[in-house]
Amino acid sequence: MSRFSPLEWPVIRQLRTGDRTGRSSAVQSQHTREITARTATADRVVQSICPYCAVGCGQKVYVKDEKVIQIEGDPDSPISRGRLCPKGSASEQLVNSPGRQTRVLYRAPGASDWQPLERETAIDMIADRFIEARRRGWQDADEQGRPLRRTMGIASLGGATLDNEENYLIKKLFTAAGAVQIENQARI
Amino acid sequence: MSVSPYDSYRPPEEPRRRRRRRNRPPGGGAFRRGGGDGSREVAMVPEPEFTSYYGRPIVKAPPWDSKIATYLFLGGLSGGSAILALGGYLTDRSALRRNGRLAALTAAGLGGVALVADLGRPERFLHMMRTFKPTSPMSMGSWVLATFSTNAGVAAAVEVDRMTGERLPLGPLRPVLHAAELPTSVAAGLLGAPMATYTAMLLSDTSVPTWHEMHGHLAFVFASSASLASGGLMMLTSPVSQTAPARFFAVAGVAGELVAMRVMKNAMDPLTVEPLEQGRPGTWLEWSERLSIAGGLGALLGGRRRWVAAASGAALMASSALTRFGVFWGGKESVKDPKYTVVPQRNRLEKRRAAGITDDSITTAG
Amino acid sequence: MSTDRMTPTSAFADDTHWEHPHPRRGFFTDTSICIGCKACEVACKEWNRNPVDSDYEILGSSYDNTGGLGADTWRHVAFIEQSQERIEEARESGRALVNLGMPRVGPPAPSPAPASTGCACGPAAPADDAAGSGCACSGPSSATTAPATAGCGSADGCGCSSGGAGGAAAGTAEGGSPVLDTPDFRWLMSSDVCKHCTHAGCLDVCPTGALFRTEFGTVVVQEDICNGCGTCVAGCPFGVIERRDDGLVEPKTQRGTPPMPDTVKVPQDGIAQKCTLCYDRMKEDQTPACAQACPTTSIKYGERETMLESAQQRVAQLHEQGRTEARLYGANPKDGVGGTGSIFLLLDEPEVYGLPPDPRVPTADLPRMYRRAGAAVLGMLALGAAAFTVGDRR
Amino acid sequence: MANADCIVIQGSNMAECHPVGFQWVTEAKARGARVIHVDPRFTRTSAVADKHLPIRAGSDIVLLGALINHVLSNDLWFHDYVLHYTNAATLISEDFEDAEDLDGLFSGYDPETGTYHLKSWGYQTEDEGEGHQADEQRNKGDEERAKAGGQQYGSGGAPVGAGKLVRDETLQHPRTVFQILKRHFARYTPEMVQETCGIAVADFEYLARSVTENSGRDRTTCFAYAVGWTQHTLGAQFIRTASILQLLLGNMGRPGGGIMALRGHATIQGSTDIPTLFNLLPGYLPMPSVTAQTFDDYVDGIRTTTQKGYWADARAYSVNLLKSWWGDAATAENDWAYDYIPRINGAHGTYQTLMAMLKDQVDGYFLLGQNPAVGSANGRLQRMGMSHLKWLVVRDLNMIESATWWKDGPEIASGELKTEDIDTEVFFMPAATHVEKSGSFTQTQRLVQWRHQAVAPPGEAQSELEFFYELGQRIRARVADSDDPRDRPLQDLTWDYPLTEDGEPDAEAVLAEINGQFLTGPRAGEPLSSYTQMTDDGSTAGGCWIYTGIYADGVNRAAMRVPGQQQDEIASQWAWAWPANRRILYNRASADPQGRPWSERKKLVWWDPEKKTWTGKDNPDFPLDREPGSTPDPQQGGPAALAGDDPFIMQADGKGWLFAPKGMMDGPLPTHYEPQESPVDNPVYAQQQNPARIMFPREDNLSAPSGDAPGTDVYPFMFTTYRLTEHHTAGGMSRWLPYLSELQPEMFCEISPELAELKGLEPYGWATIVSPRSAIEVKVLVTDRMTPLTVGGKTIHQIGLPYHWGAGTDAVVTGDGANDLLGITLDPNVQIQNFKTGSCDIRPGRRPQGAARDELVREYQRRAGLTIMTGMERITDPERELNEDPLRARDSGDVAGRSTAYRPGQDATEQEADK
Repeated sequence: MSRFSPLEWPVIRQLRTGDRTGRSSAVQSQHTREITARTATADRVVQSICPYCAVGCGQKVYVKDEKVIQIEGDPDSPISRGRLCPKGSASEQLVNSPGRQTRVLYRAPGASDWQPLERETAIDMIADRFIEARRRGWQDADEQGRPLRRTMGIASLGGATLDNEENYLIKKLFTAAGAVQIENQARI
Repeated sequence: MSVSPYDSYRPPEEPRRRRRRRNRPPGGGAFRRGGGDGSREVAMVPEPEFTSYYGRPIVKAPPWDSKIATYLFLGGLSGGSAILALGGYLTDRSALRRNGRLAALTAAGLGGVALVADLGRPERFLHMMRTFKPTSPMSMGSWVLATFSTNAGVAAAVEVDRMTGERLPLGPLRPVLHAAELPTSVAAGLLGAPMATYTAMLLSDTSVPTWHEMHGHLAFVFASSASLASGGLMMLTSPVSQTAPARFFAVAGVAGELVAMRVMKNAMDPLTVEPLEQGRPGTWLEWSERLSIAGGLGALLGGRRRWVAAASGAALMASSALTRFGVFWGGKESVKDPKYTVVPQRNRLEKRRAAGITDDSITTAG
Repeated sequence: MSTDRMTPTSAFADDTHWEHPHPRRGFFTDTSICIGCKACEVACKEWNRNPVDSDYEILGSSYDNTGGLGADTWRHVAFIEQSQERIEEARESGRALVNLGMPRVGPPAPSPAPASTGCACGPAAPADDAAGSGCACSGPSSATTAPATAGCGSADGCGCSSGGAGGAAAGTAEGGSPVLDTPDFRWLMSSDVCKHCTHAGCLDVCPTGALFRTEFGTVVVQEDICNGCGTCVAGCPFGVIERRDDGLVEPKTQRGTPPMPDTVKVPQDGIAQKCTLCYDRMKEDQTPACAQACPTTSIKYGERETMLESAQQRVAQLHEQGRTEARLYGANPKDGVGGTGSIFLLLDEPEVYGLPPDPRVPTADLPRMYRRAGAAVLGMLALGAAAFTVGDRR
Repeated sequence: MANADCIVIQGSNMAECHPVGFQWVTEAKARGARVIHVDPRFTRTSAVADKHLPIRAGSDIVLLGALINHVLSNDLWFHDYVLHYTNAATLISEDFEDAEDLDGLFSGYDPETGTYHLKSWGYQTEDEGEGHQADEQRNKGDEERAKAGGQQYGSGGAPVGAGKLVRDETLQHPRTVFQILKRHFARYTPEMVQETCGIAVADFEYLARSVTENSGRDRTTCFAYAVGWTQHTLGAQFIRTASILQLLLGNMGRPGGGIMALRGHATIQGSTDIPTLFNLLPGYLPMPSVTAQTFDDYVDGIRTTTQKGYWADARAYSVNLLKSWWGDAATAENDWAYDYIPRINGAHGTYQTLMAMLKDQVDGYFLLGQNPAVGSANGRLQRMGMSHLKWLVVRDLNMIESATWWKDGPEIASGELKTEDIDTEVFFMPAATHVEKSGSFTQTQRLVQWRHQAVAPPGEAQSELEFFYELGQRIRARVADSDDPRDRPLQDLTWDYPLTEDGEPDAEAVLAEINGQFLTGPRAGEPLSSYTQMTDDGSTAGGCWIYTGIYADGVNRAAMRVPGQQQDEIASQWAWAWPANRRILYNRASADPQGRPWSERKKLVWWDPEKKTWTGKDNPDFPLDREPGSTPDPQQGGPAALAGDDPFIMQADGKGWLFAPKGMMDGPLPTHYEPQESPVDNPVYAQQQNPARIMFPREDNLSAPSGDAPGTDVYPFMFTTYRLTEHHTAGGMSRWLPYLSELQPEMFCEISPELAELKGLEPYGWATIVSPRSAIEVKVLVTDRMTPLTVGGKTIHQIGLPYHWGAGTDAVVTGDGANDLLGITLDPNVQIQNFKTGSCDIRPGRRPQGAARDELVREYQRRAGLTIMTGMERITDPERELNEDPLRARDSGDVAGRSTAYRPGQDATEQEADK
């Protein structure tokens, strides 16, 4: 009602146009006329794959101002033909979830709560502990003297939601470090 | 639900954020309903059998509360008062005229405030004037209310000016205002009737089962109720010497309402009458009837005695308010149980099928 | 004021006036292939940024924990568990429908062509294809039994005449009898949505013009116009539209943590809300979010005429298989709301799904109300006149 | 799948867990296919299936075995297919004794270690004459492999003896696989199905009819399974049974046939191809064991040079991997840096690691997008294990229960643990979501699909790629100056990856390394385009041979996205499938022995006699120029040895295995055993449970007694755990999302009206479920979808429990975790735990809180008289089962693994020490 023009008053439009009962074009507001789908005004569309189950449904990720504004099924995918399950449909919320953590947190021994930590510091601390645990858990040979050259001080669990490339680096690094206790959801 | 011996050891739970979720009775499976929950008063009709979706309502009640019920009453009161004010004006009953005009404006004003306050977005109340929609009683009512209030306002302003000895700072407008007294009084009087009755359309042009079933007769009930309320108000406020027409108006209203209510209930699907006859709405309507008979008799027999007139007037106003509240809340009750939606619809469908009309069902085999 | 002007007649264009109207759009929700995954609910909420509609408690209605359609839930999946007895009844009531002189199909045809012929249609249909996949097969008998009143060109659209699908699923693949044994139990799932009625109660009673009929024949609330009077809520015969009474649109959590600062906030509290059939997407020629997501094409979207044809073919196919419980809801232009934009294929009586069995747009009775109200107005005025003439003498 | 004529979904709730995959079922059904769902519960899958058969959880082998019996005894098998494409005609060693003869055990069982000697299960070979096993040499690596589990063999299957195998094409010889199969499954009758599974004879006949009528030249039947099969102590054997049936019916390698695994994580396939698993290296190469001290030993353990098929080139694959990892430091002289790889000497799976944690043997633990406090069996033990760590790194999107157990876990509530006493340091590192990093996922049908990065991760979130790259940099920097030989592998590691504009390592460069490249020669630096280009002389390198070709010509094939609408149904231009972009494995079997399609309707690949090549809709999974009738000398080994009718090119004999001479740890043929906890005695054999299962007898991992043993009535009901459409595994990606949380907000159980009546449970009220491990509270859904079954004359009530909820405070919705109820018992082949069944009691009302909760559990344990020995017997009835000297094969040196499992006496004392 801010830019009120008498001619645009729907009552007048009712009389001017054929929409006498005021149930369609005569009552449409400027705002409504200008509605567009946010997918149509996105800066870019990126093709992706749903992160939930192993069907591998195609997703289209719409980005505006470097924010994900919509994720929906990719009709081009011969696997999913544009369809998504409820989880896949919720993946925009997964990305923009109100509960998502974006800070590195640290809990000291015996502490009752988290404290924030710089990411660089955290990785350094983890690297130090990695070296130390590797040393402490090192086994050169088994009881029969056969070489093992491994460490049992470090273990890892996870991977089925990670990328192949990530798993590759994880396996490569752990193996080179002599850590063997690496597992993922495939066995859970 | 607490059946474990350990339950008593549990600390009180943190209160979960509660959000009012309307229309959610405790459910238990898609049950076949065998009717009421047993606590109800005697049912008027044999309880129907049908399968509902977990007993959940099918239609939704409008998000209106007692403010709207109050408005129903005030609108009637206001419209009726305007008619009496016009009569008083034309027949030179100054107290009737004055009180009628003031009552018409005050009631319309308060009613308008109640209406706006009930909006989800009160700041957008002017949007009501955005369009003129004959299909929408709310739209038509808004136009009626707006025009009526304007006219009643002018008439009341003249009255106030007169009461204050023309001391209002009106300047050159005073002659204009006073010249407008006749046309605005007539307009307000004539619009008073639609003002009092359009709310019947507002209620019955809905899918609320009980309200919709009333659509043939509710206007008469509301018009009568408005008559007896405004008559009652005048009996209460004006000297008996001037209130003979008001008493007539009120007594006729009482008679009209008694008849209209009977006729209306008979015309409705029996099941949809049920919410009007049980629970609080039932009590209210019962008392409404008692009060209106008492008030009517009082007006008829003792209307010339001041205190009887005043008491009868008050009774009549209370009766009218109870009528509106009863009808309003009775309708709101009727959406809570899906049977009020389903059974009348099935009945009418069966009736049409029995009459050989089989091509207008929403459910088709192909 | 004649009925015709008060409420639109069967010709849809009657309550609309557009310079450039589009063919009417609609849904066909085939509940017989719904798997109850609720992708539609989530996709809808995500697209429209609707708030969560829940106290995070089990509602006590099988797997349904959102209860029903409302201001925040525009697609709702119903779950109904039924015993054998009830299935028999549904089959019987469906048969009764067939036997009425209504739009109908013939009795189950004897098993048609051998199943091995395969079916040429369906498989490659993309998700946004109006007809969807797999539903376009119908037996040879459907052409002759297409509904007479429904206005569908009965012969066209039946591109595929193989009955293989029907025969194989019903009895044995090799021409067995289509007589079905009734399962002990079934679990119905159905995704409900705004019906986008031909005669829309909400639209008719809206005083501000916030609700309007779009150029696509759908019914949409304009969020900048609605003042939340709530009349439409009572106007809807299906209980779809509702006033949103709380807050902004970002999904709530119980933890009270502030929402992500970048979440778009659209102040839509206090106004009426319902399915828009994704008006914004439709403008860009995109499929509505729910139909786009639906994994099994239980929700199909397209021009309403096409939807109607699909629906009729599908119900004919099911009837051929002996599944007489199948019926359409909203396909009949002569019903109380003039037919719906969203057509459903149901497997039991509508009220089982929480749908009204004989909905009627309230404004259908508006002429009568006007007449009665007019009489009451005149009566009241006459009474007033009498009061000051006759009544005065007393 | 859309091409199938009959689809049997068993052990999977496909419509719920894979709704989008289910569209193909819907489509097949619309085309006329029959869909049958076999599951303990009537689920959303059952709702749209043609028929639902309720089955007792864990009895699947009996049902499938009965189908096999039905097919064999009614001569319904696909003769041409079985004869040519399977090992039906092959003769088995005469030492072999079947479970039929030993009442539940196969020959070669060692009751002391609980493992089998595999020797007697071998093929009989011609050169060494009857009565001898094939090639002792090949068996050397078996011991460790047995310990590590059969999954090591991956897609390759196990090596079998080379040499000419003895076949009897008439299938009449009593020691042919066919006859053994016939005898083995004779016991599995429809009546046995009724007795064991609770499925009526008429229903079984319906299933049998549907499957057999829809198999053959013209028609195919497809089986779909998921964790309902794998998460059992018999998991791998369930799948084997279905494979046998599908081979007999000729449904393998053909359109609309096969056995479809439905997996629950985006790249759970990828994470075994390029494994984060203890026993595998990329490409299903086994992790070297302590016995394989030299590279030659290692390679010989994988293959024989004379075996048929592509595994024969395992040496080249291994060299390429080592070259990729250690580059120039890997030379022929140092065995390609083989010694840089640590050795395993047993199972080091997550549950063994857990036991090590509890003994304070593990200092540091990385949790990468995994929530074991909720998602792993015996949740309490998981949390207790973590409290023994020195440090824990949790990388996730949300503050999952595995990151907060030290402050809001159930053990804090019960007082078992006190926050201030827990010395574990916890690092929570926010992870990047799938749209915040580039990379590839491998979906369940081996299709590798690339995701492009859409936005940068918010705040301090980062991808695993970046994190591990940086961690690697810093670790390497810390050991850079070391002269300790143990640091050499880190020093020599190839760890230089180009960075993107944002400073993250370039995932595509990692993919290129996985794909491999020429190191020397004229094409040096060029990407490999096929694993056949890999050499064992160090001139090529490639990180995962099965993925070679994904980066052929320097093009990221995983990112190929020609819209599906513009392609045929195989859609080979969408992403890339390993191996060699092949969409249906073993598709040679879709043509008859002469190379013609079995039928027009089911045509996929065929031999083009004009052009002398294999061709078709899919990329043929066979040497392209191998004529159908050719019979090369098997001694050649490798792909060259494949005969024209050896479609199963990864198996050592080119045939589909009806009988598995190698590779399975618990029997060459599937055999029904009861689950670890069962209300009935095994109706089929005297042996109650899988004798080779892996157990962890501990005070905090007790088992309920089975069958008629005393105490069974304390835990009279069975529970089975499962997922819902609305949530994702342990909830880390769903319980934090309001839209998903509202759809299934509370932990519940599903029970039949009969059980509700029996126990006085109120619909939608609370109930407490007590198992020997824990007690949890749930809301009660009373539904006809749960049916009590009559098994062994008893009425068996099953309780369904979704497992998505966990106790914490951060998620939108929380609840008790179903996995807390489970004990840990593992399948010996793949070390996957039994998730699907357990014994419990159910009672009305909420559970007690705090210490009283443990007291309730202990009260039940006392009443049932549980000890750590309960249910831990390996041999149920030694007198009936071990009718001969059990150790007779012991001297052969061919011992199948000594697992970390329980051995009487020894671990019991360890157990004491633990307390």
